[in-house]
This record gives sequence, structure tokens and C-alpha cells, in this order.
Amino acid sequence: MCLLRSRLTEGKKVRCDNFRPMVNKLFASPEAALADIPDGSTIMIGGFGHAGMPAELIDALIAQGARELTIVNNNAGNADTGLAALLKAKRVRKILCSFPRQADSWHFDALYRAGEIELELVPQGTLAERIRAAGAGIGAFYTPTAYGTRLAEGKETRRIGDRDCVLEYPIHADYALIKAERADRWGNLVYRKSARNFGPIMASAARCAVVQVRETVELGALDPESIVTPGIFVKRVVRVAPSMRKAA
Amino acid sequence: MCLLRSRLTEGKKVRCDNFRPMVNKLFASPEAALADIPDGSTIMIGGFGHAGMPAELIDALIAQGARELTIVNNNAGNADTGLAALLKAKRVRKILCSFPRQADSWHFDALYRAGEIELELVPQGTLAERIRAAGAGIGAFYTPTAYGTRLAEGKETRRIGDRDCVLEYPIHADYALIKAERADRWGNLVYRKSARNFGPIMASAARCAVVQVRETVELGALDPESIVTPGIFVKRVVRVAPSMRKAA
Amino acid sequence: MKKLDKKQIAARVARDIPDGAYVNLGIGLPTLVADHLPRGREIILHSENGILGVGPKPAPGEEDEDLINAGKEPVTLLPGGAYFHHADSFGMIRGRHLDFCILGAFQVSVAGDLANWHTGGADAIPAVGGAMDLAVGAKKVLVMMEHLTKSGESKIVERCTYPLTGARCVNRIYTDLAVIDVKPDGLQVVEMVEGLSFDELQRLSGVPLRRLATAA
Amino acid sequence: MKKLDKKQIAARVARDIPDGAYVNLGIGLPTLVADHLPRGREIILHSENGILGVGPKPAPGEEDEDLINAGKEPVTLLPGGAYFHHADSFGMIRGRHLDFCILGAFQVSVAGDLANWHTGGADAIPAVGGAMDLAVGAKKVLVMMEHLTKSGESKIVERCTYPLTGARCVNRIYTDLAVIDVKPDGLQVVEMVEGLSFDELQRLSGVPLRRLATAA
Repeated sequence: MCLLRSRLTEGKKVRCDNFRPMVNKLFASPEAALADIPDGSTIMIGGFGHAGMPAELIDALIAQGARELTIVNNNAGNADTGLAALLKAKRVRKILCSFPRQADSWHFDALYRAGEIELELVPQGTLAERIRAAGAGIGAFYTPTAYGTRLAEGKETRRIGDRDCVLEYPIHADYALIKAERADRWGNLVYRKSARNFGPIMASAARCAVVQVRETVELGALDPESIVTPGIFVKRVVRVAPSMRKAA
Repeated sequence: MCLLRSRLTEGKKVRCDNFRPMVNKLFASPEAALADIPDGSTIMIGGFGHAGMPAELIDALIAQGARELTIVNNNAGNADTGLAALLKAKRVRKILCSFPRQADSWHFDALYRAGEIELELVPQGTLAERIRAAGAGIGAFYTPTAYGTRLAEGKETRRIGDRDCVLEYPIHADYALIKAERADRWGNLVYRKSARNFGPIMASAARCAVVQVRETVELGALDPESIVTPGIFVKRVVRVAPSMRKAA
Repeated sequence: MKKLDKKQIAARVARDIPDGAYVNLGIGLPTLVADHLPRGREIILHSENGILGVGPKPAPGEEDEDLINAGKEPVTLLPGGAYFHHADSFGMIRGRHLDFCILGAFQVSVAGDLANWHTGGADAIPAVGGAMDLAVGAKKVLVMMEHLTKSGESKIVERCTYPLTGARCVNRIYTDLAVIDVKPDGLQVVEMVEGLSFDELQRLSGVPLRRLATAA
Repeated sequence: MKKLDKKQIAARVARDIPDGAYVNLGIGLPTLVADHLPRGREIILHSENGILGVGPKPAPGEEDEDLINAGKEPVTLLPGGAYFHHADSFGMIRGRHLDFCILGAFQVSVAGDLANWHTGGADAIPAVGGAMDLAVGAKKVLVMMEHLTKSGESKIVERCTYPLTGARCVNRIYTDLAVIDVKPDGLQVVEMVEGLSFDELQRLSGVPLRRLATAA
């Protein structure tokens, strides 16, 4: 055959490039893994409380400098570090979360009262399902949650069977920053206890999922029955040693 | 306090009774686990090919005698045993599946051509998602699958972002008959290889999920990180020894 | 009359949870129920951040930052417990797999509407968490709260004045004064504390109540 | 001209799959592609019944009835592979996580409509499987088929006469005669077999084709 030209892999949908010789998604540092995040990105950040919070990736995002971000997280930052520090640095335009108000959410509270941050408050299960819908290619879904409440105002509703439902749309992201326990070079992940929380669904909903892990293992070392996030959802893995975690 | 009467657990929603002293979902035999299936039930049957097919439970369903069943399975029976035998015995009014036509689906083929069985043909991913939606309490969802095809005729559609979508509704079942590898008395399950297929979602979508397993283990013996179906979705577990499997 | 204290309300709720039940305890007051579950019953607690089979608080020094409940307090896992992600966890809730959830409340209406997430203040920063999912999801929604506000007004109301968490979702209310079922045709008093008359409870509640019919 | 046989078409498709790609091979003809993936490339095969990292056929006697592909043939799992359930598997597909899927076809239209599940016969028993999900889901949908039907008609058509699997979903067509891209403005020939002229290909295809512009 006379090969004229092969342009098959140049499709613009492949934004976060997987294709390297011998699949290897391991990155050397949080900084390297987040270097290309542009201003205006939508970024999901995993974690519920400290469990699953990718502290070192958030620190690297703060150092990286991207602005006008839209953040998706269950909360809106605690005390003065992590997401709260990102908010304090005025790098966040909008936040989608279920539970912003906490005893130590003072940076969010101040920005919110000053009108300097937009809040989209989403019931926690609807937040999870909207993220999952993005990852699973669902266009929209009807949920009974929040029907008849202030959080459903202005939304389409429909009675289905014995339940009144609200129409909700997926939340897609450009990047997901999550934490897992262990990964291999294909990006297969396992988590630890309740630190799993939003990690698997956020990885699936982002064009580029970046994962910090405590340990990397050889390909084949993870039990295929127990892999929670298959590597197809993961673009970049950074090992953050336990000692670094404590120091942070 | 003067207790007048406590009727809290009599709610009619709890149809498949969980409440026994020291949660123990283990049943003595497939027959015992299926004894109460009434005529007209909707029954999901797990499996894709032979992988995950609950052969002994299907045999017990045939022996049990319930009629006018609606069956949900990926296929419509092969050769002369299992689901095909249930069809042959004219116990099935309707089947929902993605791939009825196979080289050895002669019992289905004959009933279908004779107009003696109703077929709802569902794309495989839509079948899986409709089952998952039932388990997850989703009222309905929009999917791009089948838009513009014969299988979307008469269905609501909507353009969402860059994709035309079709509105699909959940598939609920009265019973699910599935196969797993290992269970404990709470009904926690792990599967084996590609035999996992429809098991986890069917368990979640049925009021009464009945599981045949190769092995039962002590509570606590399954790794909580690796449990695929938490026991909350499972009502009845029957151990079917490997030797029985071979004999069937 | 002898009002119940918080622990006593929790113990009263706990008595109604049957063996084998799957239960979610909302953050705050309802978490007390865990300490009063009757011995000899195996009750499986769900935490919406991805745990079934939540066990008791860890011993001091044994806390694990990766094992917390929905209130972000350290917990343990019972043998037979399992971990899962947030979408699966809320699928369990929304899909009506939990037998009970137990929630605190600002107000409950005679129709079973629940208000427990927002005081309605214009300046208040809202936060909802999983309350709206639990309110529509569990097979039975149990509310535990004090019967009266600090200023003496009934928290059981004709119509909620605070923003709703869910409409027509509450099945039973446990207060420091009484246990009350929400029925399609109104509120039905199941129990009252010693020394409280039905008429007094009716007066304090300010909404129509009726007694549970007993065998005469 | 030298028509390609099935294996040669499969080999030609395989050449276009880059290192690191996630790929689903439809049942039938496309499964041949697995045998021709270039050595030295790490390509991760997906099977819609819940496998990533599908490996080669097992040695005779090593088959495992719990480890089969979407065509229900015994397979193996590569190191790094994983199992998951059907909803997760089709989430991967529908959610556009697969880089490529490779499907057989009865017909492809100039607009990229695909017909591959139903001959349209009134008496035919329909069966769709995962084809409609793959058609809308993969980032790139590649079709491999013979260029002409047994009676010599083009399978590339102005409008599909068979029932559609998906509308405007095909990105590239590999036949025994040519490789053709489906572009928004029409079909563009990328390659032809030795000895076949563009005019002859145009005549056989019966729909407007154009040559890929090359540096003159």
C-alpha cells in the first residue's frame, strides 16, 4: 500500500496526551505534573476532610499560579492551608461544593461575604452523581434529591413513578487532583479506607486526572480484582513519600 | 416512657425481610432461596456467556414453577439448558436483553417468531445503565447511545452539549439471580474475573438479590477494600459447591 | 414531667432499630444513637463518605486519618465492613437501600416536610452536605430533636418557615417529650414522657395531634 | 490490483494504533487486529464485558470460563489489567475514554453513519449488543469491512439503507481496497491498494471521494 499520510492520532479530542513509548504515567514531582494548567481551568480536588485530600498537589497548584479557577470539592477549605490557601490567594473564581460552611472555613466565608467568589451549592449525592455522569458519558439525569427545596429552584422537574425529580447535568473538569494509596505505571489505583471518597469518580470526569500516591508498584503487582480506578482514567501519577506527607 | 406500640418495622416497603437474629443471609439450598417467587415477577439473571451465569439458581427457578415472568439478561438463552430451558417451558412473558440472536438461541427464536414472547431490545450499555439507575435511585437519564436509530424511536430526545441524547428509564426487578465467587453471612461479595459482569448492578436493582457462590467465608475474611458488592444489596446467599457446578 | 435529655432521646431511637437494619446516622445529635444500640442486635451503620459497617470510636492514639465518618470524626470498621466511593455511597442512599436514616431538624411539618440545613438568614452561608439525599433516600426517615426551640416555640409546625431539606419525607419524630408518627392523615402520638398529658403535648405543639388508637 | 485479505486489513488497521492507546475491538472481523498489533507498542485492549488489558488467547487446556471477551471467546489478562462491572465498563465507553474502537460494518454513509447490527429484514431477529454504545462512545471509530458486497455493490453509500447503529460516528474506514477518512466535508482517500487507480476506486464506490492533498 502506498502510505500517503497518517494523521489518525492528531484528533483534537486527545488533549492530555497518553502516548509515550511503553506507557509510563509516572511524573517526577507535583510541579511537573501540574505545569500545564492554564488560567480558567475547572479543577476537581478529591478528599473528604483530610481523608483523600491531595495536599501536596494542592500546594503545587498554589505555587503554579493558575488563576480564575473553578474548583469542585466537597468543602470550601479549612483553616489556612490547602484549598483554603488557594482561596486566600484569590485564585478561585467559583466553587462547586456541598458543605462550604465549617467552623474553620474563614477564608471562604470572607470571600463569599465580599462577593468575591461564586458558590454553586450542590447536595452531596447530586455532586457525586453529576461527577459520575460526566465520567460515564451521561447527558443529564433526574434525581429525587432536592425536589421541592431552594436548591432545585429554576430547575426542570418531572414526576417519575412515585418520586418527583429534578434534572441535573454532569460536571466535567479539565483536571482532577486526587490522592490514592498505590499506583502502577499504567495508572491503576487502589485507595485506603474512607480516603477513596471522590477519587474514582473525579478521575473519570476530568480530561487529565493527576494522582498523588504513597507508593508505586510494578505493573502486575496490583490485584486485577481489587483495582478501584483502572488506569484508563488516569493521566499522571506522582509519588509523594510518607515522610513528605508528614512534613507538609 | 409508656410504650403504646411499635410498628416501625412493618412498613410495606420492606418486602424482602432482612431482619433475623444475628444477620445471616445464608440459605440452605437454591430451592429454599427461591421458594417465594410469585408468578408475574421481574427477574434479573446475571452472566455474560457462561461467565457469571447462576446455573443452579436458574435450574431451581425452573423447578419452582413461577410463570408469566419478565426476564432481564444480556442474552436470551443458549442451547437447551439454563435460561433457554426456562423459555422452552413457556414461563417467560417478556425478555429485556441486548443480544438475543445467537447460533444456539433456537428456543428464543421459535417463541419470538411464534409471537409467544415479547422482546425489548436494549443496547448493552443502556441496559447496564438502566439497571444501575434503578439501584442508585436515578429517575431517568439521557444517553447518547442509540440516538438516531430504530431503538430510539418513540423516545424523548434532547441535545445536550455536543451530543444528541435519548431519555431512558430505570429497570427495577423483584429478584436478581446472580453468581459470585465468595460471600460472608452479611452478603458481602467478591466475584471472579469477567464473571463479575452484571452481578453488582443487578444486585442493586432488585428488591431481593439471590446469590450463588462457590465459597462462603467468615465475617471479616473478605478484604473491606476489595468487596465489590456490599451486603446491603444482597438478601440471600446460597453456596453451590464446585462439584455441584460440574455435575449441573 | 420528665423531659428526656439528648442521650435518652438517642437511646429511645436506638430501641426502634431492629436487628439487621442498615442505618445512616446524620451528623450532630443522631451520632449519639450509635452509643445506645441495644446489645445483641447486629445493626450495620452506613457513613455517606463511603463506609458500611462503621464501628465505635477508636481508642485514643489509634485514630486513622483515612478512616472517618461523615462528621469527620475518627471511627473504626467492623468485621464485614466495606469501603466504596461517593457515587456508590449515595446510590445506596438514593436507591432506598438504607432501612433508616436518623436526622436532626430545625422544623418538621405536619406533612412530614423537613427543614434542617439552613436557618433562612439572608447572611447565612449555606451548607447542605448529604442531608437532602438522606431525606429522600432512606426507607424510613427518623428525626430526633428537642420539641421546642429555646424560646419555647414548637419545632413541629403547620408549614416549615425555614428552607426545606425534603418534602413529605419524615416518618417518625423523636423529641424530648414524645414519639410522633407522621401519617398521611396527620400526626399520631405514639408515646409521651411520664407526667405529660396529651392535652399539654397538644398545647405545646400547636399543631393537631391525635392519639394512637389502642385496644380499648 | 491486489485486494487485501482479512488479515491484511487487520494488519493495516493495527499499524495506525499508537503506543499507549486504549482500544476496543468489536466482535467478528475486528478481533483479528489483536494478532497484528506491532511489537514494541503497549496497547491496552478493552472488552465491554468488564476487562482492560486483555491478553492473547490462552494455550489449549488453559481456558478459564470466567475469563472471556465480548465475543465469548477465552482470553487472558495482561499484567496491569483490571476487572470491573458492566455499568463501569460502558461508562468507560460512553464517557469517551477509549481512544479507538474498531467495528465491522454492513454499510457506512458519506456522513459517517454506521449500519452494522441489523440487515433490516422483517423476519430477522435483532441483536445489538454493545455496538451502539461503542459507535457513540469511542474518541475515534474505525470501521473495517470489505469494500463491496458479494454482489459487487459498494458498502460505502450515500445513505445507509440498513438500520443505523449510530449517526455521524465513523472516523475512518479500512477496506480491502482503501483507507478512507470521513471528514465533515466528505470522504477523503488516504491510501489505495497497489494497482488500483483513484478513478477505479471512485467508480467502484459510487459516492464522491476525494484524494488527500499531498505536497505537489
